[in-house]
Amino acid sequence: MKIRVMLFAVAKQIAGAPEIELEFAAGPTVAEVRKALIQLCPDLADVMACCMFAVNNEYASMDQVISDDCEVGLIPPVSGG
Amino acid sequence: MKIRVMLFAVAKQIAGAPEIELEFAAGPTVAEVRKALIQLCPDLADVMACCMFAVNNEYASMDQVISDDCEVGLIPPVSGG
Amino acid sequence: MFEIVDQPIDVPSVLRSVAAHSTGATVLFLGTTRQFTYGKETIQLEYECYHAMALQKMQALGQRALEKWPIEGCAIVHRIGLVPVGETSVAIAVSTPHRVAAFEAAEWIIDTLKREVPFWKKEMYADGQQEWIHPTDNSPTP
Amino acid sequence: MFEIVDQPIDVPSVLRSVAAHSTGATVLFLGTTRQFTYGKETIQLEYECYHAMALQKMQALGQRALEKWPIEGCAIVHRIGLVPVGETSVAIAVSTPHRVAAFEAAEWIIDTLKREVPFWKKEMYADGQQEWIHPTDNSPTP
Repeated sequence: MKIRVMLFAVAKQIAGAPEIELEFAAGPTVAEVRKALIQLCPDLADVMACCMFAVNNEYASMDQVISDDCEVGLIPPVSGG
Repeated sequence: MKIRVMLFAVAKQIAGAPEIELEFAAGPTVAEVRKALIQLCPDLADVMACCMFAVNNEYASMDQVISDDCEVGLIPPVSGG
Repeated sequence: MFEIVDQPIDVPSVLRSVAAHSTGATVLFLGTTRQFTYGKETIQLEYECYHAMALQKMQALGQRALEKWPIEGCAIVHRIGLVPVGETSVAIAVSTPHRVAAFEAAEWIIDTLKREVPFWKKEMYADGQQEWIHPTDNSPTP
Repeated sequence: MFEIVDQPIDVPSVLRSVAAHSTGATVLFLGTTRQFTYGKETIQLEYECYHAMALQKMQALGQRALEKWPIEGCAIVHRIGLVPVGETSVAIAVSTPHRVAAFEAAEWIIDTLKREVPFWKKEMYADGQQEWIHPTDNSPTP
């Protein structure tokens, strides 16, 4: 199954793309998505040390399992306001 | 010397006038003005229990001496805002 | 901007008066005539003031706030006369580089204004009763 | 009113959206682009957001505030795109019967928005440098 991860701000800038598509044999956990992202784009490793993940618009824990209809976002530390 | 005391809100309503003129032999203290006001208008006694006096736009202590160029105001508890 | 007005307060102009390029945060407080207070219905309020003293005290409040917080802009505007339900009787605006000071200063100014500055309000109730408000304890007011 | 806009925020309409006859107090917070931060000169900020999540989190903030305080009206509007010095990036308005709750709620909403809602700002400095801001500690921000 394919999981697309949306990227923002400095993560988007580093990756050079607004999203990255990852391929998994079965529904991965957030931790597995994280690991796959770093393998595909090692330059993201530094910033990902302080990133959160969002699944379907909610902050997700590392052990949450992602299905193929989930929207996944990589959330760098926010700075709105 | 004449001292005019400006009245506001419920004090003005009770006295039926926006100011009261008082006559003193010499420059009175605020306490003496207070006493003279109550003698002239006994209906003010109740509300004056919680009134302040202002002399030249500043809250005044009871022993402050008033000269004839002073502006004197009787200040009921304020309720602006 | 320190003003006593007898017409509706022009809130956008109050905000413009505290705008500055050094400002990162602006806090505006509006006091408005509330329809119900402890179950009694108000039609309108009537405010009066000791004009010269009130204006001097408003300016002094601005000055005291400046000594407590790094304020870029400060405005206090109070309306007198009749203020119907839903309309604004007082507007306080404070702008600062960072937001904590703007919240603290705006709240301190309205708290202190309500304790010290000679304005008075008369409640004009729906049942025809009228009453000058002279708080004698620290009862909460809006 | 919970909105993400790419044009200047219409502050009077934000205030109108929280007006109510039951309201005695309204607190408005405006976050604006500050020219100098720790000595560096900013020309403008560029904001981006995770739109669907940000809007949902803004609405959730309004709901959480309603559970904490007796709020009559609540509005959160955030601007994205370029925001020049002196212009407003975020407007938060809260109206309540009494003022203490309005100050507390408005400050809680901006504090929580800055910690939790997915907006990001890029500083565009006068010296040509550009930098995404990703606070990793509790450093003060406006």
